Amino acid sequence: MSSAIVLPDVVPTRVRPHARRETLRLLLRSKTFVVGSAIFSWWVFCAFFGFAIAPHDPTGITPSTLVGPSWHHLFGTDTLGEDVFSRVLAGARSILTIAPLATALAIVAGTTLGLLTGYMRGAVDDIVSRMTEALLAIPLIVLAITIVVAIGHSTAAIVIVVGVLFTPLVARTVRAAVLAERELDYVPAARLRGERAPYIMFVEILPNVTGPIIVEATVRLGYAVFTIAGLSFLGLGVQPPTPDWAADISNNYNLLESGTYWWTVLFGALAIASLVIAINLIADGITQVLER
Amino acid sequence: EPAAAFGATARAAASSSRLRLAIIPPPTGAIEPLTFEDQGGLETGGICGEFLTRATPSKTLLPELAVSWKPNANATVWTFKLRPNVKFHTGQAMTSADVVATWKALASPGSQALSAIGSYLAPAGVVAVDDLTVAFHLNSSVSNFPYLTSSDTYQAIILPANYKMGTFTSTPQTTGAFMITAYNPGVGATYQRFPGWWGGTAPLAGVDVTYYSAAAAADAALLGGQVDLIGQIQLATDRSLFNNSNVQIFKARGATHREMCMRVDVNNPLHDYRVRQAIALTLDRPAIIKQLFNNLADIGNDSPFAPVYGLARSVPQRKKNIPKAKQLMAAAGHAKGFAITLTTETTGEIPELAQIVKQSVKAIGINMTLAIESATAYFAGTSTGPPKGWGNTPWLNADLNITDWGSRPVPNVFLVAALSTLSKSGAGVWNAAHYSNPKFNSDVKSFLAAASFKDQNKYAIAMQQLLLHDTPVVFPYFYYYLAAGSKSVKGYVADPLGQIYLSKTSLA
Amino acid sequence: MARFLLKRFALAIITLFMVSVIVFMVAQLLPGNIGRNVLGGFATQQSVNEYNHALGVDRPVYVQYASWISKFVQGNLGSSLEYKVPLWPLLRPSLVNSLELAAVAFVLVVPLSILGGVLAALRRGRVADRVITLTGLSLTAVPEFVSAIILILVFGLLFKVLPVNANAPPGSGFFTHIRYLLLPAMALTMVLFGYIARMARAGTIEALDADYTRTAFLKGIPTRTVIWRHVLRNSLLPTIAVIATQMGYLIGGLVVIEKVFNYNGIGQRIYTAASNKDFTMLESGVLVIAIVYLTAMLIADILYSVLNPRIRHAGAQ
Amino acid sequence: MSAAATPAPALELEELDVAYAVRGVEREVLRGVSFSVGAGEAYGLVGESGCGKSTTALAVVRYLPRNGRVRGGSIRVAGTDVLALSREQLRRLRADRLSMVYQNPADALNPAMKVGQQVAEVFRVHGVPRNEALDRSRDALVRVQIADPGQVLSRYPHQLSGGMQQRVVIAMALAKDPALLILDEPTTGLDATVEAEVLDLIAALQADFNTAVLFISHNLGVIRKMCERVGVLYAGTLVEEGPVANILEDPRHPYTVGLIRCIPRGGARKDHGRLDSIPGFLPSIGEDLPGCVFAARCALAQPICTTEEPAAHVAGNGHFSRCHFHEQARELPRTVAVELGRPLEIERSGDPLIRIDDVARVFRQHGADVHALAGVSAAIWPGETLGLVGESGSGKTTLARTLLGIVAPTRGTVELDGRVLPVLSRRGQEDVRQLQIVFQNPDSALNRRHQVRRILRRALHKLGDLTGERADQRLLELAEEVRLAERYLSVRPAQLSGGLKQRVAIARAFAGNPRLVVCDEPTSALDVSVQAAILNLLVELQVKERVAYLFISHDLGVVRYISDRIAVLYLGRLMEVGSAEVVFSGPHHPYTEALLSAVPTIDGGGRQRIKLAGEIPSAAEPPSGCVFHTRCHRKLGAICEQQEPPLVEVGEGHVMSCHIPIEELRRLQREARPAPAEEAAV
Ligand SMILES: Nc1ncnc2c1ncn2[C@@H]1O[C@H](COP(=O)(O)OP(=O)(O)OP(=O)(O)O)[C@@H](O)[C@H]1O
Ligand SMILES: Nc1ncnc2c1ncn2[C@@H]1O[C@H](COP(=O)(O)OP(=O)(O)OP(=O)(O)O)[C@@H](O)[C@H]1O
Ligand SMILES: [Mg+2]
Ligand SMILES: [Mg+2]
Repeated sequence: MSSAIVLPDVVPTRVRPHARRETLRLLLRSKTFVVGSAIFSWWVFCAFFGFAIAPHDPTGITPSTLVGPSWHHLFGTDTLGEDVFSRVLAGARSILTIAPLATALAIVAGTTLGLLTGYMRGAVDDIVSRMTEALLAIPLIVLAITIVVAIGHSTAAIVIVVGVLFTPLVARTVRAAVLAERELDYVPAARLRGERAPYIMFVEILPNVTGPIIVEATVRLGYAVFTIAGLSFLGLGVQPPTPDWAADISNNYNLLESGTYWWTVLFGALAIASLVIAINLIADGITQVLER
Repeated sequence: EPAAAFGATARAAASSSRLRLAIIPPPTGAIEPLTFEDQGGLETGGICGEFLTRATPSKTLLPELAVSWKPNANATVWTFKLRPNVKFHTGQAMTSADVVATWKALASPGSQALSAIGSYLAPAGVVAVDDLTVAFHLNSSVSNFPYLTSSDTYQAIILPANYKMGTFTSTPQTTGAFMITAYNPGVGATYQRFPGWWGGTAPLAGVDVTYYSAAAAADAALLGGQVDLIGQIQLATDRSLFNNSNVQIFKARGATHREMCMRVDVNNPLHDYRVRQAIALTLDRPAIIKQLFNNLADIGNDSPFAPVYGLARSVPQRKKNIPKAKQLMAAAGHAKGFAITLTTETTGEIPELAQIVKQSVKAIGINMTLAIESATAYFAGTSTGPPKGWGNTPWLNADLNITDWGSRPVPNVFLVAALSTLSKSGAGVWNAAHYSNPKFNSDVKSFLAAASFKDQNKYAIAMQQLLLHDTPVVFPYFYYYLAAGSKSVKGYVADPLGQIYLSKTSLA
Repeated sequence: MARFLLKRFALAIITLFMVSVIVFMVAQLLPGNIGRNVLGGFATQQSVNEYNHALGVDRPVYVQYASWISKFVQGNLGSSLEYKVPLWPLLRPSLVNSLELAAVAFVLVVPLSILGGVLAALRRGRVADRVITLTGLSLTAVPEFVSAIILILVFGLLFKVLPVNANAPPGSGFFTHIRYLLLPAMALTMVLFGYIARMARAGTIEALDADYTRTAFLKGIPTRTVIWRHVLRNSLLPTIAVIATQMGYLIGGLVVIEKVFNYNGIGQRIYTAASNKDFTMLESGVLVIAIVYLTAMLIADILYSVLNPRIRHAGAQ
Repeated sequence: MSAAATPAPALELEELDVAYAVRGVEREVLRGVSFSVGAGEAYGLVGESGCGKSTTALAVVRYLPRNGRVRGGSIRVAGTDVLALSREQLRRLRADRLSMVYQNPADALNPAMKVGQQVAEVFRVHGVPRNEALDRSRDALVRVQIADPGQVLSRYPHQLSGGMQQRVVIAMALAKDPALLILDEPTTGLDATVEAEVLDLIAALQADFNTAVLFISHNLGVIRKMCERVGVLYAGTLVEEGPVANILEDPRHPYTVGLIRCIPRGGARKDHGRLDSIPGFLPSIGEDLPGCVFAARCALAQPICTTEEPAAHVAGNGHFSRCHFHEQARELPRTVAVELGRPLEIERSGDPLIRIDDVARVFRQHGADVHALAGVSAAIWPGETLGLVGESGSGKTTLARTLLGIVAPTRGTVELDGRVLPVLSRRGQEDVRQLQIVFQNPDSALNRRHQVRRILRRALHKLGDLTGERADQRLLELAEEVRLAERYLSVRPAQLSGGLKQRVAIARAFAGNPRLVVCDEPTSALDVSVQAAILNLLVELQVKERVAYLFISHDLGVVRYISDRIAVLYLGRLMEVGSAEVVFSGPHHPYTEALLSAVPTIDGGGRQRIKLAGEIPSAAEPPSGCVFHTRCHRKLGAICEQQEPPLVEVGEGHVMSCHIPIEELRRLQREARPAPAEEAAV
C-alpha cells in the first residue's frame, strides 16, 4: 500500500504563550500579589524619594515637641519636635537598603552553597548540613546581637551579619530543591553528553530551581526586615538622627504608657507592619502561582 | 547560692510594708563598695550601707556613723568622733578599727574612690586615735574634706575590719537600717529590716529591688502598680511618669550634669580655643533645658560651678550668639566650618542632646557626625597608660564627646579629676578634654585650701573665667536628680547622687 | 525505630559540638582584653595580665576551647566574668523562666494555630480561609516589640487587667505566675500563629487531596470521622516538626520581648552577656539554649516516629 | 442499547456533561456521555490518556475535583439519581451500593493506619461492633486470596507489596457487596505477573458476587480479558460501543481501528513491517469541536466531519459508532506505509560492540545489601537490538546505567570494542559519544527550562562537535529525521505532547551518531497511538544509522516487535537469552513461560495462565540455589533450592539457566499449550 496518505503533523498545537509571560500574567491576577507589590513599591518609592517628598526636614529639631497630629504635622511631632510624618517617609530608606542587601547576599551565597551541597553530596554536604543545624540551634537574634556588638553596628556590619546568618537557611531550601532535581533524568542525560559539574549545576539545574529561590528570597526579605528591626529596636541600628522606624519606636515607646503621645510610635509600627505584610503578600502570591 | 536564697527569703516577704523598688540600670559587675562605680552598684550598696557622714540636697552635712568632726588649723588633719554602740549586721560592734581598715583600703590602689580622695589622702594618713576616734592626715589642706567622707564618696561604706572582698552580697555585714539578704545579679536584691540598727526601727519591713534595663518597663511597672519607687527617672526616658496624677516625682537639685569635652591637644579645629568658644556659643541653653527637662534643670556656664554651689554667680552667663560664633570661626580660619564626629553614649537624654548639638552647630557650618554607642562600648578599653596617660577608652580619648557625670556636694572631683592636668596624685584622671592650664591648676589648689566661702568664691570666679575663655568643656546644664514613686510612698527624699536612703521612708 | 532515634541522637550530639565551636569562635570576636574589661581602667597592666593568666585566656584558643568544653560536659559551666559568681545559679532561674514563658506561649499558640490552619484548609478558598491566612500573615509580620507594646497598652494600662511585667512577685502561686506570663505569651502567640497555622493548613490540604482520603469518603464514612481519623493524623505530622523548630526561638530568641516585659529570661542573660562582654556567660548560655532546642527536636522526632509507622518500621522490610 | 434491556441497570449515564474550571474558564471534559452497565455486567471503558475516563468514574461517585462540575445529564446508580442525592443519602449510597478502586493502591490506603482498621471501617459504618468487624475483615481478605489475613490485618500499608495492597483495596471495595464496582486502571503500574493475578482475582470475584463492574483501562488486551461490552471514549465522547469481540475484531470507528492497528500484535516484528499510528494528538480539554471530535486526526475526514456531529450509527447487537463513514472505517488508509523494513543482517561472528562481563552491583539501602545485579554477562553486536525484560526491580535499569557508566559496577567490566570502559566521569568524550540513552519519562529527561532548539544544539555541540552554521543545518536535519516540525524547536518541553517530547529526547540521543542507544522503557509512559510512532521511528533510525539498541520494556509485545535477541532478567540474574523468535516460541525458561502467559492479548484466548507462587523475593536476600525456585511452577526439588543452575547454551545463540533439561522443558510446555496463539496470528 504505497498509496498511503501520510498525514503531516498538522493538528491544533498546544503552544501556549511564553512561559515567563504566562507566570507574570498569573501573578497580576493574584490579589495578594498585586496588593502586596503596591504597598511594597510605595515604600521603595519612599526609600528613594522619602527625604525629597517629606514636608519637613526629617531630622529638623524644633521647639514644638510632641504636638499631636494636625494638618501641619500629619503624624504629629516627637520629643525633639521632629515631624513624625516626614520621619516615617524618610525612614523607609535605612531598612530598605539594609534588608534587601542582606537578603541578596544570603540568596547569592546560599544558592551557590545549596547547589554545591545538593549536587555534590558527600562530605561537603554533611558538614554544611550539620553547620546549618547548629546555626538553627542558636537563636538567630542572639548570634546577630553578639556579632554586631563585636564588630560594631555599622550598616555594612548588619548587612553582612544578617546575610551570613541567613545563608545556610537559603542553602537548605535550595539544596532540597536541587536534591529533587538531580533525580530527574536530564541530569544523567547531561552527564552522558560529557558535561562538567559546574555546567550541570548552573546551566541545567539552576534555572529549574529559580521558583523556590524566588519564594525563599521574598520570605527571607520579610525575616530580614523583622530581624533588622529587632536589632535596631535594641539600639543596634543606624545612628540618630537618621530616621529609622524601629529605632524611633524604641526611642519613643516609653511615651505610650502615658496614654498620650501614641503618634510617636503608632505610625512607625504601622510602617514596619505594612512593609513586612506587603512582602509576605508578595511571597504568598508568588508561591501560589509557582506551585500551582 | 544567691538564687536559692533569693527565692527562700522572698517567700516570707508578702507584707505590704515592704517597698518594691526599681533600680535602673542593673549593676554591672559584682557589688563591691571599694570598686563599684556604676549607678546600679552604688544604689544597691547604699541601701544597706552607711558612711561617716551623709550629704543632703541642702548641702548640709548630717552625722551618720560619725557624730562630730573638726579640722586642725590649716585643715590638713581632720578628726572624727564615731557613734558609740553601732552594730554591724553580723552583730559585732563598730570601732575605729573598722573605719580605719575601710578608709585605708579606700586610699589604696585599686580603689575607685581615688578619683575623689586620692590626691589628698594616703593609706598611712588614716589613724585610729582611740576606739571611737579616727584622724585623717591629708597631704594638703582640704577645707571641705568631711563632704568626701559622706555618702557622696559612695565607695566609703563602712565595713568591718575583717571584711573579705567578694562577700558583700552573700553575708549582711554593714551597719544600715536594712541588711541585704539576697542578691541575684541583673535580676534583683532583697533587704530585711535590721533590728539592731543604732537609729531604732525603720518603718519598712524590707525592700525588694528589681533591676530594669529598659526605663519603659520600669515605668510600666510603676504605672501598673508593680513597683512603688523608681530610683532614678528622667524626662527624656520616662516622660509618661510626668504630670501623671498617680505618680509623685521626688526632686533633688544638684550638680548632676553632662560634659561635652573637646580635646585641646589634637591637631584639628578644636585645637583652637576660638572654635571651642564658637561651638559653646551656638547652644540655646534655656531652650534645651525646656526641651529635655521641662525646666527641671539649672543652666550651665561651661564650668562645674553648678548654681547649687552658689559659687562664681557674679560671672555673666554664656548665651547663644551665632554672629559672634561666626566671627570666632572666621578668626580661627574656619569660616567655612568643618566636619567632625561627636562620640557619646546611649544614656538618658544624651542622644537627644547630641542631636541638638549637631543641629545647633550647623549654624556655623560645622558638619557633625554622631557616633552614639552603648555605655559599655563607650567606657570600654583602658583608661590609664599610653598613649597619653588616658589609655584608649573612647570616653577619655574621642576628639569630641559627651559624658554623664553624677552630682557631688562640692566641686572638688570635677575640678581635680576632670579639669586638672594629669598627675601621679590622681589629678586629671578623667580629664577627657586633656585640658592643661597651670594657672587653673594652682587656682584649684588654692580653692581646695580656702577655708572661708569668700575665698573659695574668689578662686571659683577666677577658674570660671579661665574656663569660659579656654572652653575645654561645655557644661550645658545641671539637671535635677529625679525619682518617681506611687502616691503611697511617704518620707522619701531624693538624693542628688542617687543614693536611695530608705531608713525614714514608709508606705501609706 | 530505635536505630532511627539513635541516629538522630548521634546527630544531635554532633550538632551540639558544632554549636559550641561556633559560639566559642563568635565569642572570640568580641573585642577588648578580658582582664581589662573586668578590672576596669585603673588596674595596672600587670594585675590585668595576672587576671588573664588566672583565667587562662592568655593560652592559645584551641586549648581554651578544650578546657571550657571538657569542664562543660562535666557540668561545670565556670563562673561569670562580670558578676564573678558561678554561672549555673545565674542561668538556671533564667532558663526556668524562659521555659515557663515558652510553655505558656505553647499552650496558647499550638491549639489555636492548628485549629486555625485546619479550619482554613477545610474552608479552602472561602472567606474563612482568606481571613485566617491573612490575619496569620499580618500578625506574624508585625515585629514582636510592636505587638508587645500594643498589648501592654491595651491590657496593662488601658484596662489594667493584666500585669505589664512578666515577673510574678516571688513566692506567688501557679496561677499568678500564669497571669503574669500572659501578655508576653500573647505577644509570642501573635508572632507564631501565622507560621504554624500556615503549616497546619498546608498539611491538611495535602491530606485532604490524598487518595486515601477519597477512599475513606467513598467508604461512606461521615465527614467528621474522615477528618479526625484519616486527614488530621497525617496532616499534623509535619506540623510537629515545624513547632519543634520554633523551640530555639521560644527559649532563647525572646531578647526583645523579655526586654519589653523586663522578664529575666535566658535571652536577656545572653544579651547582657554579649553587650557586657561576659564571655563565659555568653558561651555557656548559648550552649544551654542549644541543648534545650535539640532536646525539643529529639522529642519531636520521637513523637513523629511514634505517629508515623513508615519511620517506626524503617528497615523492618 | 442492549444493556438497557436489563430491568434496573447498575449504572446509567445520560448525556453527561462535565467541565473543569481552569483559571476561571469552564472547560468541557465530558461531552454528552451516555452508556449503561447492566446488573452483574462488566463494562469496559477504553481511551487514551486524558480522554476523560477517570472523570467519568469520579462523576459517578460524585467525587470530582474541586474545580470540576457536572454541567448536565444524569447519573443513575441502581435506579437512584446520584446527582439528586443529599449529602447524607450520598454517604449511604457510598456505604452500601457503590465502590471504587483506582490506580495506585499505595496511595489509596492510609499510611498511618493499620490495614485491619481500614478494612474494618467498611463494616463499622454499618454499625457493626469492633471485634465482629475485625472478624469480617479477616473473611474479606480471605476472599481476595490473601494467605494469612491475620498477619496482613496487623500491618501497615507500606509493609505490603503493590499486589497485596491492591488486593486489600479490592477487598474493601467488595466487602459491602456493592451494586456497582468501578475499577479505574486497577492494574496499571503493577507487574505483568502481579497484574495477571489481580485480574484473575477480579474476574473470579465478579463471577461469584455478580457485581456490575465499570472497568476503566487504556489496555485493550485487559479489556478483552475482563469485559463483555466496551465503550471507546475519545475527547470526552463515547465514539463507539459494543460487545468486546465485535469492537476488537470488527471496529466501526476510525479511532478504534487506528488504536488496534497501533498495537504490535501476535508475532508482529520490525522486519515484517511498520506499525500503523494515529498522527497528532488528543485535543486539549475545553477545545471547541463542532463536528466529529476525531476529525482532526482522521484520515477519512471530509468537510462534513468538521461541521456536523455524527449520530450513533448502529451496527447490530448493540454495537454503534459515531462516525459519518462508519462503513469505510475498516478501510481507513494507513498513515504509515507498510514498506517492509529490510531485515538488517547482523554480523555476530565479529567482535561485539559492547560486552558486559560478570557485572554485579550492590546498593546499600537502610542496612541491607540490595543485589541489583548479580553477575550478568552479555554482548551486543553492532546494529542489533537486545531486548531486556523482567519484572520491576529485576535490575534492568541498573544494568543499563552500569553499561552507560552512570552507575559503577561493584564487580565485572564493561567493554567497548574490546576496551574496558571506566565509569562515566573518567570516559573520554569519544567514548561518551558512542553510548546514549532514551529515558522512560520524557518529562524528566528534558530540561523544562530550555527550549528544544537549545537542548538539541547543545547536544550537537557536545556530541557532534558542531557549532554555528553547520549546527543549525544539522539541527534541521535531525528534527526532520525524528519528524519534529520546525515550529516546535522554539518552544519549551512543557508545551509539547508526550510523543513530541520523546521525539526530542530521541533526537538528542542521535545528535552525535551513537553506536549504542539504551532505551529504558521509552514508550511505557505514552499512549499506544504514540508508542507505535515512536517504535517506527526507532526502527527507521536503526536501519539508517545501523545503531544498536538495548531495549528495556515491560511490554512483551513491544519487545518482541523490536528486538533481535531477548534477555530475561530475574532478581539481577539472567534467566535466558536468545533470539526473539526462540524465546517466544520456546522451549523457554519457566520464568519466561510464566511472563508470557501473564500477558493479556487483544486476540483473546492466548495461553492458559500460569500462576506464580508468592511474591517476588527481595533483592536484599535472594533465595538460595536457583533464585526462581521460590515461585517456579516446574520446580524439580532440592536441587533447585541448593544449586544455582549455570547459564548453558541450549540451542544456537540460546542460553538458559535451569536445572530442567531443554528437551524435558520442550515436552512439558507442548502439553501445557495446545495451539499457540502467536503462530496463528503471524
Ligand atoms: N482537576 C482538574 N482540573 C483541570 N483539568 C483536569 C483536572 N483533572 C483532569 N483534568 C483534565 O481532564 C482531562 C481528562 O482527565 P482524566 O483524568 O479523566 O483522563 P483519563 O482518561 O483518566 O486519563 P488517564 O488515562 O491518564 O487517567 C485531561 O485532559 C486532564 O488533563
Ligand atoms: N540508587 C539506588 N539505591 C538503592 N537501591 C537501588 C537503587 N537503584 C536501584 N535500586 C534497587 O535495585 C534493584 C533493581 O532496580 P532497577 O531500577 O534496576 O530495577 P528495574 O528492573 O529497572 O525496575 P523497573 O522495571 O521498575 O524500572 C531494585 O530492588 C531497586 O530497589
Ligand atoms: Mg485516569
Ligand atoms: Mg527501570
